[in-house]
Amino acid sequence: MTNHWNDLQHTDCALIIGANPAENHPISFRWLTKAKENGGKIVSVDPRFTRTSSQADVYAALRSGTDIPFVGGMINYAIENNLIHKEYVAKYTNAAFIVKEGYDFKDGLFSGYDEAKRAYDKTKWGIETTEDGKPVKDETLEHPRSVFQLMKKHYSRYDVKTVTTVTGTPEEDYLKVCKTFCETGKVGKAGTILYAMGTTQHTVGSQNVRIYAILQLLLGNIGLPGGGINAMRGESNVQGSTDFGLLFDNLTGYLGAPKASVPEHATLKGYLEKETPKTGYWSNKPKFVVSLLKSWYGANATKDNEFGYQFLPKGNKNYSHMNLFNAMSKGELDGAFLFGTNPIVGGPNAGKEKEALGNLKWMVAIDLWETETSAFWQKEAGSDPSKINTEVFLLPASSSFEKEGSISNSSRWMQYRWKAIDSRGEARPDLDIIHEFALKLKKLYANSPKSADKPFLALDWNYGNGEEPDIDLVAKEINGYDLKTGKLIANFGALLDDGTTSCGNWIYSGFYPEEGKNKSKNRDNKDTGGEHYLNWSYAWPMNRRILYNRASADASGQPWSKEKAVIWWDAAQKKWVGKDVPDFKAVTAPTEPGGTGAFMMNKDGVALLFAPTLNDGPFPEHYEPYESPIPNAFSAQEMNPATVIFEENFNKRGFKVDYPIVATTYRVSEHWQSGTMTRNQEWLSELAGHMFIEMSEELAKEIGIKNKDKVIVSSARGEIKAYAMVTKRYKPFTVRGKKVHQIGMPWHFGFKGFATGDTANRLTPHIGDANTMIPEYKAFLCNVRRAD
Amino acid sequence: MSNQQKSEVKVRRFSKAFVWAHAVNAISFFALYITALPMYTEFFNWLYPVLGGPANARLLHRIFAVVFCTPTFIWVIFDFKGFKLWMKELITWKKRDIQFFSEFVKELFGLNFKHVRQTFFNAGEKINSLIQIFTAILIIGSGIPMWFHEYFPRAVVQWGYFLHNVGFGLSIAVIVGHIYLSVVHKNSRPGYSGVVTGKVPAWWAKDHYTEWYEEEVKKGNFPNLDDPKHKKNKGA
Amino acid sequence: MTKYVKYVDVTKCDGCRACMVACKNWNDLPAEPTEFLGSAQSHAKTTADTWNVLQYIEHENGKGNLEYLFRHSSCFHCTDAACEKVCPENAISYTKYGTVVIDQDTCVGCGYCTQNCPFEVISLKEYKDKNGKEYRKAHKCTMCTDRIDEGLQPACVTTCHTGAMEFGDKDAMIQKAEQRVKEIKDRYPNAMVYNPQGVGGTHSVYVLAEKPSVYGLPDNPKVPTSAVLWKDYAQPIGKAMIGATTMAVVGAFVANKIFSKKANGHDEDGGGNHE
Amino acid sequence: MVEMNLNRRQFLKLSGATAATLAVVELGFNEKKAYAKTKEFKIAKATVTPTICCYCGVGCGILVHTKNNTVVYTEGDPDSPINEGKLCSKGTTLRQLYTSEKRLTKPLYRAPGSNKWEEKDWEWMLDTIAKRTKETRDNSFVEVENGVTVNKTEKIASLGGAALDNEETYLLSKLMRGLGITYLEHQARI
Repeated sequence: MTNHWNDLQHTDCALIIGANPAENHPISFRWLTKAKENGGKIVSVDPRFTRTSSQADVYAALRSGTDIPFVGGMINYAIENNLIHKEYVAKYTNAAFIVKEGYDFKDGLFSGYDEAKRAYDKTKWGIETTEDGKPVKDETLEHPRSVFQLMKKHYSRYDVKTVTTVTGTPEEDYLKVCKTFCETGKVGKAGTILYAMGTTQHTVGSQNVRIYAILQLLLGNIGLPGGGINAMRGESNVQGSTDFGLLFDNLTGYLGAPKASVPEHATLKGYLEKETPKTGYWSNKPKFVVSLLKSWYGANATKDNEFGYQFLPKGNKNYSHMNLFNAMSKGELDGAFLFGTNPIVGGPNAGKEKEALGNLKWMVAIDLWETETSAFWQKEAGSDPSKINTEVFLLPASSSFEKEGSISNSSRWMQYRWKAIDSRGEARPDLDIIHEFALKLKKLYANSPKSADKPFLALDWNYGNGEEPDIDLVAKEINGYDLKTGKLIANFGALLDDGTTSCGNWIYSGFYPEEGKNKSKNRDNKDTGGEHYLNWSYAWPMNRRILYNRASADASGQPWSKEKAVIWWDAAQKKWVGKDVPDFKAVTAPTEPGGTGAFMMNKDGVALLFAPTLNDGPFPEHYEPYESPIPNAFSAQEMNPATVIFEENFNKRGFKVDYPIVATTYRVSEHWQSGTMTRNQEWLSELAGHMFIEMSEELAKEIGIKNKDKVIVSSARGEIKAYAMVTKRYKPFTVRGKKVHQIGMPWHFGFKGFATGDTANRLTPHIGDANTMIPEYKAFLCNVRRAD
Repeated sequence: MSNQQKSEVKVRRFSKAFVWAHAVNAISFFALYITALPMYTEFFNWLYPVLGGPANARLLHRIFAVVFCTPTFIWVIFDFKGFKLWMKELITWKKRDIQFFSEFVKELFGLNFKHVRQTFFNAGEKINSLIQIFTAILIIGSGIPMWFHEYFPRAVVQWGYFLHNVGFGLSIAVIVGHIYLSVVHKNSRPGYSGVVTGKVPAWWAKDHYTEWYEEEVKKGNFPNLDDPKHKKNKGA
Repeated sequence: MTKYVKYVDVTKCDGCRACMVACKNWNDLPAEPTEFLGSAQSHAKTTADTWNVLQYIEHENGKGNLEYLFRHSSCFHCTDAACEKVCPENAISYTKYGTVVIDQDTCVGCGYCTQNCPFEVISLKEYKDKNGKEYRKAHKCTMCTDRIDEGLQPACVTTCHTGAMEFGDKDAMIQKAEQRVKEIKDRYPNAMVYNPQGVGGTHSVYVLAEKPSVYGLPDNPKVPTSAVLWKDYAQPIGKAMIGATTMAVVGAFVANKIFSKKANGHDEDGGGNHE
Repeated sequence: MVEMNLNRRQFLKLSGATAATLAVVELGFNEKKAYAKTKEFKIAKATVTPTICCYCGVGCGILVHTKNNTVVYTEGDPDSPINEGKLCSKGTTLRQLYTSEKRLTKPLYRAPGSNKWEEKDWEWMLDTIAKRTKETRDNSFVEVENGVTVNKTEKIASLGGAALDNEETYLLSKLMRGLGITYLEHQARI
């Protein structure tokens, strides 16, 4: 989230798309309800009329997988009706940049496409630069090769008619959405876009988010209170765990993991040169990388050994979730650790993922419960135990209040949890488990002369002498030290690339600036202005609550409007002041070079309308899902041309003839993710105890199903049984003149716990976004019949 | 003037079946009464522990409720004739029945009265029977939806409570009188043996149910008390 | 003593059901097996172990637009409570706050309250004592009277995040409800305050988006006439009748003694001068 | 830890009393024990500890009331500006995370081909896991690939961690990368 939960109350219009916060992030509705009381509007866009829709002023249905046409049409509407915030666009985005000749877009393909590789040559999407490397600009936005003109042209194809025939949205509803939301383009108004997995879990997931961002930038909504683009995180610390590098491609703090496939990465020097931009805040990257290496390898990280850079593993491919299971199914993996995760309920094509687990020699599951995954070898799972040779270790873990530590919410607020009670039974905190496991390994490897063991032996592991690690030492290591003085470092601004500072995660640096001052423990809830509560917890980076808040002021440093003021330049004090920590160098005057670079993390200090960095094109373009009931109306490219397609046997593809119904998955309020945490509790199981399929009355009638009947839903991957929930809240779509039905189902269920049911992910495909490889759970084809 | 002398001759007034039916009716009624009493008025809450707690009281009440439904069947099955006679009597009303009441009040309070000629049942008993039949129907009829409320509309159940209560109030009032007359009041006391053994003193039967008695005499079933050999102490 | 009202604005409710579990959590109520009801709703109505149930209603309004309506349903805490009236044990009583509570020690599980509540919110639960003997108790929402005693609001209100529920001074809450109905009339033309006078007003006052019948609520609930006749007439009259008959019998007994003395020498059998 | 205690004391001062004081202000009265009660007030004498909800990313504050070594109640933390004492259904039931009979209380081991779990002690479990890890790592470790130092093993995967604390994710990331593991993923991807 660029903004934060409390800030939602300041919005003039919240566009909720690809999310259902009333059900999945209920407390957000405390602030959205406040926004409504303040006169704000809520717009809900969803294939299904949800509880969020019930609270909305405007509701519009769209067929799953059509966000880009929907929002692309809004961009076109805003431009055509002159509703954009032109000055903001000209100053704070790359709209004025001139795209190099050679960029082209034809019939769904951008220039530089290599069909064999299913990949683009992104250099074909370059920006014209001056001799000193600065981008060439036309702030009138008139240049035909300016980003703005190219974008305008690109989205001129997304007219209301075409859009609504693709999305299936009634035109009247669509125009209401356009009108209501685009009003926030006015100065003094701010609109926010709230999204979640309904947006990202598509083959075009990243571009879905991109197109929201483009709309928000055009309307001048980023950096403002009540504005921004806000991804609502589904897990309590999925923000933190991502920040801390639990994805194959990122070390902590979004520092890219070195790759064997990039020749420059062979050395630290090469890696830093390749990955560090000349301008923008990321130009400080070497300081962060070296400080991280110092945290990890301590005294073993020296200037002479590239600060231990070579100890880091270098991969040569994409190791993301689906690839991981694909490799597992081929028997390429021997062991696996699962920390509180349940992929055979939560993973795509879960039936295949379950089978893949049987190829492991050993598996360690650390959890509060016996999950479907840790029990994959049991009869209940449909397995024959005698044929599965996987050794399974199941370790009981403590719950969140049986231990202490911090987590980071969607707003990036790092909040501390104190220990309320000793762990249940023999359960232990994950921290203790990881620590003791590390110590045991250290012992096993101790004094090994093998060079292969050197990287592990070099790993600095000093968290106290007891079996239980001293969590405070971990926290301090994350914040970082000035190694010359041994004192905690004030913040990442003080980090250096010469090995004299350490920092476990640079974006968090500053939360523990001196002994005894762990700011994640801050509990002063007085409003410090603008409902930002700066003394409650700590928000990375630098305790900032609204990212890009420099953009809330105009180029001269004054707020665009009084109503939406956040920070401003105080000429007398010669610094930026206001209600939030400035997302800017506090003393850089607007008139100084870079004084208007509101998006300082980016190379040129501007936000990217045209993003030559993504794998599937600089502008979001509509492609149909992997499984779609209808040909693409915008081009001859049916699906995202840059998406990796897995081999057929692991991932069968379904077609309209056999599977004419669009399906999507979602969550219910009472269950959480794969359901292990909630289906093992009686009260929540009581509230939502049954797996169901939601369908329209029209579809039910067509296939002869009554409410509460048992039905079988099948896809090319498998089939499941569930209750039919026949509802008025689903309506068939008219797409390109044809009736298209959609159904929806929760994906929480499995065979363990109090509330059990079939697993929706047995139906979902192993196909993902072209950039992130997030699976396309939200739009696939299926069929429904009565279960007899 | 001793009763002993009077009781010498006994005649059969009720069949065994009736005696049983009456006993079952009486016992179950009182059992029902006692098991419900603590709910009817808090004054009797001390009965709960006696009855083994509310749940037990409820259980007993239900057992006796079933028992309470049986007397009619006992009578009908084992003494249909008697039952038929009763039914017939209940629908036969004559002038003398009305006369009965004015005399009855006098009798009740021990004043001078004269016996009005009555058939097998006197008018008082007939009224008693009628009210008891009525209240039994009321109580049973309302008790069923109270017990099996899940099969009845709520309104029926709700009215059931009311009717059960009304039936109960009425019946207890009548029964208090009935018992008084049968076991306490000196004039009717002699007839008490009728519901225990089925037999009553002949002289008493003759006084109270003259018409019936004479008919039985005619049939040759009963001794003629006016016959001198029987007339010993009678008269003033 | 100030009376309190739980104000429920269903138009602000987003159906999260925190109220349902907050109730269970505070009152230590166990979960019960639930059947699939064809909607998100978990229980058809309140039960002895589930004192409030969130209703989910799909309703097409007059304009043919779909409304997805929610309602937190639980005890209304009537000013004239049928349950209180019919309870034979006086186990149900009004507190000084206006709430209606069942004293679990006194309750005998007769079920009269469950059958007479116009809102059908009371239920019996069967228990087994340590000897394995079964017994029953009637249960319903207590409005967390134990919490009110300590200066806390009911658990359901405390947890409600949208402000759909508030707890406070009766008059203020009723006023708030009336004001709120005015505000939402545009969106919900049938909106109304539900504070039925047939039961003397309630201590859970609702702002409804639609007519009561849409929520399965009675338009004009009242203490059942049968209960009034029963408790206000039949029972007192019945008691009086028992009294009267008993008095008559006692009178008769005494009179007999007196008259039999006076008439000493007379034929005890009464007038022998018959015929 | 002194600091934690300080913190907790501060918390109690700020909000332990709060629940009561707040409500008193709201209701306008503070009649203590107006009438005799048969039961002790449920959360009387309980220890109150603030935590953050373990479910979605909103980050609501929750108070955990513990007494007699169990969790007797959980409710929204009125001090948290995020939720101001309010919670959804999941947050409200946090208590059952502790009390659920389904909680794992002992380490369990399933031998190859077996159809059942066996209880094992921690020591054995961690020792065995460490052994397996070493074996697999040692058998599969690649130091150099095409002339580039890569120091990796592609035979071990680590999945999950979105529900762990920051400190835990940090150590997990550090340990797994320290071992050379490249298949390192968690729920953010799915």
